[in-house]
Amino acid sequence: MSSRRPVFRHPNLPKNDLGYTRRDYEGLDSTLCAGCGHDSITNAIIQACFELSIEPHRVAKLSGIGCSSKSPAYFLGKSHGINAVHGRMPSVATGANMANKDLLYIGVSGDGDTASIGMGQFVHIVRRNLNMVYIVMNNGCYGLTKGQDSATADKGSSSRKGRPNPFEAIDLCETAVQTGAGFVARGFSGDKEQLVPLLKAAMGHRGFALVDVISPCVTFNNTPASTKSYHWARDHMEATATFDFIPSRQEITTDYVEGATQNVTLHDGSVIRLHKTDNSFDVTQRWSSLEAMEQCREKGQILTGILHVNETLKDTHDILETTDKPLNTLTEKDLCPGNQVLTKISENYR
Amino acid sequence: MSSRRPVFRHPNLPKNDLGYTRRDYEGLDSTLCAGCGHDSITNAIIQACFELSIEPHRVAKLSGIGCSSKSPAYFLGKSHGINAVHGRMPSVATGANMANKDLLYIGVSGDGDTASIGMGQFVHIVRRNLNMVYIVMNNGCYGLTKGQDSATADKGSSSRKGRPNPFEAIDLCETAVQTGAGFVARGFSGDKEQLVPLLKAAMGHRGFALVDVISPCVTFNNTPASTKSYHWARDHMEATATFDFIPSRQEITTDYVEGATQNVTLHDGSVIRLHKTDNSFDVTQRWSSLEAMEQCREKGQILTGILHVNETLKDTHDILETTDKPLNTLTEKDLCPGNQVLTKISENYR
Amino acid sequence: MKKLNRINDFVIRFANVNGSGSASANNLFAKAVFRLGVPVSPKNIFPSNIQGLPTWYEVRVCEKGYLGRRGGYDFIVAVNGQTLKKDYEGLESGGYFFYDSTKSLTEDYTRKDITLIRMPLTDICNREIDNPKLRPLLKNIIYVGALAYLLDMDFSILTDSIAKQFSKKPKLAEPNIRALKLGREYASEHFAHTCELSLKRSDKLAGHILIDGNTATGLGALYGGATVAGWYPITPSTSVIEAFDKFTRQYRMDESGKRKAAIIQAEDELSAMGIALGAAWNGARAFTATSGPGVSLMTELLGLAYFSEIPVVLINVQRAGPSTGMPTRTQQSDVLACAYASHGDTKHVLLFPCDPKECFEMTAESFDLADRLQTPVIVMSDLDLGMNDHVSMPMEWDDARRYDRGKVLDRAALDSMVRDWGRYLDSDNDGICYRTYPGTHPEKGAYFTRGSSHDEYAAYTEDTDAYKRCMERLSQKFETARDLMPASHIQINANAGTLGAVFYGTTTNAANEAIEQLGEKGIVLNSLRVRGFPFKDEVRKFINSHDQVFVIEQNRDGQMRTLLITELDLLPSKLISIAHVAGTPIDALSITRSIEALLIDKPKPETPKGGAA
Amino acid sequence: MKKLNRINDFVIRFANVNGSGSASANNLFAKAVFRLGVPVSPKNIFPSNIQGLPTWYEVRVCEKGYLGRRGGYDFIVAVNGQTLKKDYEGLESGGYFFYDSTKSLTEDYTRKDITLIRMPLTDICNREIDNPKLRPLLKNIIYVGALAYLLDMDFSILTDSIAKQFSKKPKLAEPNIRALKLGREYASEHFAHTCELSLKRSDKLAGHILIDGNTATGLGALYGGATVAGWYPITPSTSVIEAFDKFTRQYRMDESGKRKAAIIQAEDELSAMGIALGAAWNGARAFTATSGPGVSLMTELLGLAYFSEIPVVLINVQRAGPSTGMPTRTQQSDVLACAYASHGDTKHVLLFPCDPKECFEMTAESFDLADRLQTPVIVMSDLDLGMNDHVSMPMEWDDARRYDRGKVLDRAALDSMVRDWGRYLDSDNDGICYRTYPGTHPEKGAYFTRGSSHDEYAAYTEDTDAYKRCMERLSQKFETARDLMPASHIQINANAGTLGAVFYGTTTNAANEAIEQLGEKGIVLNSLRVRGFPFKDEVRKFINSHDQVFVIEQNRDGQMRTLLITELDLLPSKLISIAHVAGTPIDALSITRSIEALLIDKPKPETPKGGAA
Ligand SMILES: Cc1ncc(C[n+]2csc(CCOP(=O)(O)OP(=O)(O)O)c2C)c(N)n1
Ligand SMILES: Cc1ncc(C[n+]2csc(CCOP(=O)(O)OP(=O)(O)O)c2C)c(N)n1
Ligand code: SF4
Ligand code: SF4
Ligand SMILES: [Mg+2]
Ligand SMILES: [Mg+2]
Repeated sequence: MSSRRPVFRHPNLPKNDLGYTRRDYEGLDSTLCAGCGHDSITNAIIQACFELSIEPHRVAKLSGIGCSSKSPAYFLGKSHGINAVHGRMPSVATGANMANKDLLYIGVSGDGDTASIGMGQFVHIVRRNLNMVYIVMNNGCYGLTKGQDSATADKGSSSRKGRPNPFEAIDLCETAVQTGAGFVARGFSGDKEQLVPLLKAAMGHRGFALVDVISPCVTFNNTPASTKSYHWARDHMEATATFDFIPSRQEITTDYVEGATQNVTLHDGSVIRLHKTDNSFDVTQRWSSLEAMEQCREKGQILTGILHVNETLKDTHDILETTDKPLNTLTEKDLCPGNQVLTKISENYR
Repeated sequence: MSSRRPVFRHPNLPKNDLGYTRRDYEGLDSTLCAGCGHDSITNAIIQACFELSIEPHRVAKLSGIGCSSKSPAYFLGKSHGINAVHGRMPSVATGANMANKDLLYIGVSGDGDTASIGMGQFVHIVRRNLNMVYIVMNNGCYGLTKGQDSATADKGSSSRKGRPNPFEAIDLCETAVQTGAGFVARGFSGDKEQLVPLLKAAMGHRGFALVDVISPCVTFNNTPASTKSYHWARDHMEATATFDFIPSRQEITTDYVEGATQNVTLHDGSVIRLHKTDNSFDVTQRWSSLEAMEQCREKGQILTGILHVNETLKDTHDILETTDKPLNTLTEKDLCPGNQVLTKISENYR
Repeated sequence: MKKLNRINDFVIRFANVNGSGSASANNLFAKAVFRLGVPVSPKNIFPSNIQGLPTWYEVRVCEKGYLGRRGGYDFIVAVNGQTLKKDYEGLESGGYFFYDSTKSLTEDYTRKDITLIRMPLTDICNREIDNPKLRPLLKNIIYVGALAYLLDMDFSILTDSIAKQFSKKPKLAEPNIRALKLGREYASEHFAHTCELSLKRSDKLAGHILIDGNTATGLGALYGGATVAGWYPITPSTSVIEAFDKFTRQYRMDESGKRKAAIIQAEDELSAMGIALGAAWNGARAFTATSGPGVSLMTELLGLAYFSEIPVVLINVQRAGPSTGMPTRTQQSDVLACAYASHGDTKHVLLFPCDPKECFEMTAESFDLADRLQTPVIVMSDLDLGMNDHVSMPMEWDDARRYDRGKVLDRAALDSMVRDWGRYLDSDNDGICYRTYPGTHPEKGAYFTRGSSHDEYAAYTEDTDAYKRCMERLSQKFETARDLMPASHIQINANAGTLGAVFYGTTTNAANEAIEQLGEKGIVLNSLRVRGFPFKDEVRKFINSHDQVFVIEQNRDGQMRTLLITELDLLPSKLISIAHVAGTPIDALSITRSIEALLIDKPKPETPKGGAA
Repeated sequence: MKKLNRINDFVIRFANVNGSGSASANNLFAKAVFRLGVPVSPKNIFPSNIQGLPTWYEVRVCEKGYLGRRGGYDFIVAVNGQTLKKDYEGLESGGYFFYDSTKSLTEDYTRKDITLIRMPLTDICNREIDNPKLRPLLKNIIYVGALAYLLDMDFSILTDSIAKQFSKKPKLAEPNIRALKLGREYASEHFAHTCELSLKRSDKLAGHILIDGNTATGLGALYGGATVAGWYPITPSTSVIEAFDKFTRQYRMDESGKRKAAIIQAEDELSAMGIALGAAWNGARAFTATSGPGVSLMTELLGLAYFSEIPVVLINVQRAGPSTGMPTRTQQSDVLACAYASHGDTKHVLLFPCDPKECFEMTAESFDLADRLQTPVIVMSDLDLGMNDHVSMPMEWDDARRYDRGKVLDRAALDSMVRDWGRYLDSDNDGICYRTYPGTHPEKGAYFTRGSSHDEYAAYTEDTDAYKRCMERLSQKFETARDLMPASHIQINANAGTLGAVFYGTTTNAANEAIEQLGEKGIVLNSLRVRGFPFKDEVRKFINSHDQVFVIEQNRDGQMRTLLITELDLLPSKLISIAHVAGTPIDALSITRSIEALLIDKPKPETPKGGAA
């Protein structure tokens, strides 16, 4: 496998505001199984970044270990990336973000990587409200180690191994909302129409943004008895209020019926316009979000869409009151108080 | 410090059904700070075990590392105990319980030990519903390492170090209920009247029982600005429905007003009788429990009492379908299939 | 061109794409060789990925019985377009290049020193097999059928194997047998007298089995009486637990259908080790299995087990490090990480199995050793041993054998004690004290286990002398362990020999073969195979009685050499590292070459780490 | 009875209960000695507990300048009832037993060879101090006042110290000064000519400071340019971060009051190391500080940093292991755990500071080294160094010094590159390659960092040759590191000497003193203090040029000796371990005795690990 694919540029490919084509947001060829949900999510990430005209090199990609965690190699080939060890991406992301607050951090993890070995770090990165987009490619199993049940596998669901999972599932969206995350969404790898704007909204949010994406593992967990299979997901998806994502540059038209929509302005100026329906809830209220998720869960449905947004929270840098300049750009002059000060300090120890 | 204190038995000390005095449930002298909340909890554990006539040597005590985790040395001196490493008591308890399902497992941990380094293990022991009583001596700080804020410290609360904690608190009771625990209660080390029956009820429950006890650290976190101080806890305690704990051996009298109480029969036959009040909720319903906790939290109150009970859940042994005899009592005969079987097995590899 | 002409002595390689079902076809072939009574060693060289990447399966056939990797290949079944060129170029001169000629070779395939065997596999499949879903799978079976002809194999071996494999679903056997025949027929029509390699029935294998080390390890845990396993999936250790799970479901069910074992897939390795440790503390035989990254994560708890003296068993199926390294490649590179795991002064007991039979025996034995020594015991397997099939003597169990649970006081023993019991009181002067299980006695024997400093009565102490006594007793216990370690395998080829070789685990086969190769060239080496750590006295004696000792192993830094030098206080310049840093199993030829080179170009004492295989 | 009669040369011990506020009074005393210009070394011996357990504070006063522990004590302030008897019995013959005579001694205090100094401290407090809350604290100050008289100290030193301490709250100084005077008065009235130990102003300290190692380490991180710290509380490392926190709040604030540093109290050590690693990857200077258990937990991530070549700094303030061990006692027992941390073939760069000045320098230097070498650097401090005050030369900073950020390509450098850039391409042939920070360039220099095997262009690979090249380059990089390590301190006392001593870190003072003691007895040793790993060439040369070398250290297993032997291929029988297994700082006398004993009883080559101090 070569690390570089031949660069062939079609002159007529559409370009975004920065003059980049979609191809500029691609990465290496995927080595995942044909049909793997993760590849669809990879494509959605590429699409979202392209459409938002994000400068590719101003993104840092992070992941743990697993099939899912391989995928950062398959998008944004012009961005730096790092594969942490299994379950420890949140802490590595935290450090990276502390070093440079000016990049866009996109983390990709698996359900094993996050809900099992990474559970402690996940809860604490949420608690610190690190400014990043955290994508879980959730297939209810350990793909790379050949299909064991993960902690997000629903009770009774069975993978190719055939034994129904006897443990209760952990719902990462509920965990995140409960722990105080400011942006929580759920998508399905098979529904790009919804996933791309979800990702865009997550990128527009400042603070921790979880996007949990049901992403069937076609090799080990796509059986009829699996609740993380394509068919099950498609049949049991229940979307929250549909919404439009309106990028910051775009004017917001007012042609909507009073009371039927709710606008949430994100940090970068873009707007999420939620279309209220009968069974929609107030996504800005933590408690209604949790309730809506619980209700769906009890009914055996998968609630997708934007589950919770709160734009009022401080991110880790705000909380720590760090200086505005990225820490990794500070020079000796900024950092080292010099010998005179040292002499003065020494005085205190005489 | 000697490991054994002089045994002096007063002939007239009251005895329980097994003929043990309260002293039989004591341990070594505490080495915690005078006035530490943890010592009160220790006393409540002693009291509960004494009153329930638990055979001391049929208890296994487990803890992590911290001031709180030292306390198992101070109760039940006739029981075996183990200090795991920091944050790993849940896994050690899991193994211990797997080895012998017939003992009563009492785990003691701190808020640092559980909500920080132990968060991952905590969530997963709840998920597996291990049959044990898990007591968190919750002081909102790291006592043994001299008072740093822990993850249960409330936002804005300040310890002796003086800097208000800028992060949101993790509420372990909410985490436990959300993750599916079958018994969740909260007490206050300063309220023995409530704490002893809470502990008894927890011991009567089969499956995972969390008792989160606010336990002021008098040395580092008992300031007026600390929400884990004595004064704050006393002033902001909001009890759920009061309740009676009726041990299994005791007859249940029926002198209560219809509709004003709710009885929950625990696995060991004992009964929790909850006295309903206007603001009480159905503790057997996960969702009402969460809602009640959230409401109190928003009001800045600490909800204490039994927060959730569900007696219908399978514990880890049930889920794994292990044999009824404790695994550590099985002999070669039970375990080793012998040479003839081995020869047969070998055949499959020819 | 001279074609390679050999009977029962060659290497055949299969170049496939993973996830394409080739594994079972290739296994079928290896198993057939085994069933012909010919020593065979298959090696699966697979990527850390599920589908679509190159994977190789290499089968060495060796009448003489050498089971290590030989190096090179004489015949290749090249059905992976991604690697076709590389596969072509790597073939030995005189060898055979078998490929799917549905697509023809490009012009740059110009070798004159090999024989091309063109078989239009895809065409045949498309033509002959109606169900398109079955085609990819059966394509592999077809080439096995062709091989049967080309190598002149007894065809019934293959058909019988298929029949046995599908004995419960005979319907499924049919298309497979048909595919085999298709392959054979095509070959017989087109490739008469093409191939001069052949496989003849032999009698070299009597009673042997063909089994992977992890299955044997799982069986060892079953027979050793393990009842609790905490684990977390990681290649290449997962199949140890899978085997244990399977065998306990077969042989550990009680009358009511409940299992006499608890296996918990933990949330990570810290928890997996915590579970094993907790269970062992509570008197069950317990273990966990993992690989490098997991060992690193278990480090802190291993220290607790060492210092509080809890008998836990860890199966480490090593893979290529450091860090995530090459997860599906083999290595022996956790020797130091395991021997000294954890901060502070710690040392751990290690066992080094070299074949499935030893995986079985040492795993069963590890529980006795852990109980006897009240300390962690680590079984050092590796990917090559654990995941590849190996020809092995069958496992045996002496029904008269009793588990050694070590020094445990039960209720009666506690009742009959005259003097005060202390958990860490060394009354036998061997460094090992008496333990009690929780729940044993209403009044006696309870104590608080801790990883902090404790005195003889298990009380917390910061007293310098008490601490020192404890630490020195632990050293003494390690001396006791020395005697309990399995004996080394020593082979003396020259009584007054000056050259020696030391190796362990999966390096054994290649090392033994290299010693024979060298012997043929007049370079005679005595050898010692290390089987346990702490090293038995014979190891020091062996090394001391030779002038130069080659330590052959599969890691970069010569980790066993390091351990030998420091633990036995040996002269470093005498120990020469032959280190194989590849990730693929070590082969005899490179060992032979390294040693030869070193002996010609005599090493100076300053630079003893000369060799690199 | 002969009273001990000495000027500026004795050991005084304070026996207190912890949590009783004795620490500041005892510090006041030590600081006064220091301010008198007399070399002093205070050692705090405290329990792993917050309140109510015995704690000792030992002050060695030594005109000659020996700063290690001496062993024994000549004067004891015995104000802890729990340990009174032990404190009494341990006193040197001729010494002084100062106690709170409010409660009289029982009959079994019968020593005739010591002087009792009875002071009714509690009574005085109760009588003289109105505010009962202040009594426990001021009781300690009172005995310091008494000491001033007994030891004939310049009283103004004490009052000035108090005044300085409370310069911001002069009101608080008052009761303290009164207490001092109370003590002095009582003593002058009752203890005239009682004590023949005395403290005279001296000029041995010129420009020195008295500071703990952790504060100096925190300062080193400040000066070294660290901007990100991830950490988790653990004794004895916590105060490193506390110091860094404090100093950044003083010297790293921008105009708007925001901090030019991010310090995150993580949820555990895995996370703490992850944070440091992530920040270092992203181009910030980052570190974490921990102790043994934390090191064990960081093992896996250290392997990632090694293999993916991320420059992260770890401060390991060692404490007594194994496991939880004795959390408030000192030890040098993580040498092997750190040198070889993580599974697979890994080796890490270590620095060994021996005093606060070196804590400062080596910590600052560690960031340069990490950046230059692109690998973790571990600063090996310990509890004694980190938490005790030490007389040290003042720290200095060369304002002309520039941070060495190592081989980093910025945008301009990338633009001007002619040939293809590869993250792991060794274009300088020193094993170190060029890195880029994320976000640098729109088109060039991006790569994917991973702990799995990678080729020169950072692409994932399972290719044997690429893997091997990478592993061998890492070995070569370690060779490059060797030259960059700080020079060893070598002291040659006999030019053709046959005996040598090797030591490091906090063993230095005691070892140097022992060497002088031995010299006085005609046993002349040359010495080498190791300051970094990999070992510089001079270490091998030094050892090779001596017949016998004592390796003096504070752990059971002689870990530095092990490392020396294996990494330098030395003759083990030549290296004799002098191992101190106590948890308390090593003292000169026991080293001297061990070496003497070994030299009389000449060790046979078979049992070189003879000594135990
Ligand atoms: C410490 C450690 N333990 C175990 C592994 C083995 N491992 C690799 S990927 C993986 C699980 C992956 O599951 P998930 O995160 O759900 O990703 P998926 O493959 O399903 O996308 C495991 C256990 C490892 N690499 N490191
Ligand atoms: C791996 C590890 N990290 C850090 C420590 C140091 N440590 C000891 S106790 C403790 C925290 C205790 O806090 P908590 O659990 O809340 O107990 P408390 O003392 O408050 O009762 C820490 C961090 C340790 N012992 N082990
Ligand atoms: S194994 Fe499953 S998760 Fe992994 S690449 Fe294949 S389909 Fe995707
Ligand atoms: S420090 Fe706090 S938690 Fe620890 S013993 Fe003292 S009061 Fe209790
Ligand atoms: Mg998954
Ligand atoms: Mg606490």
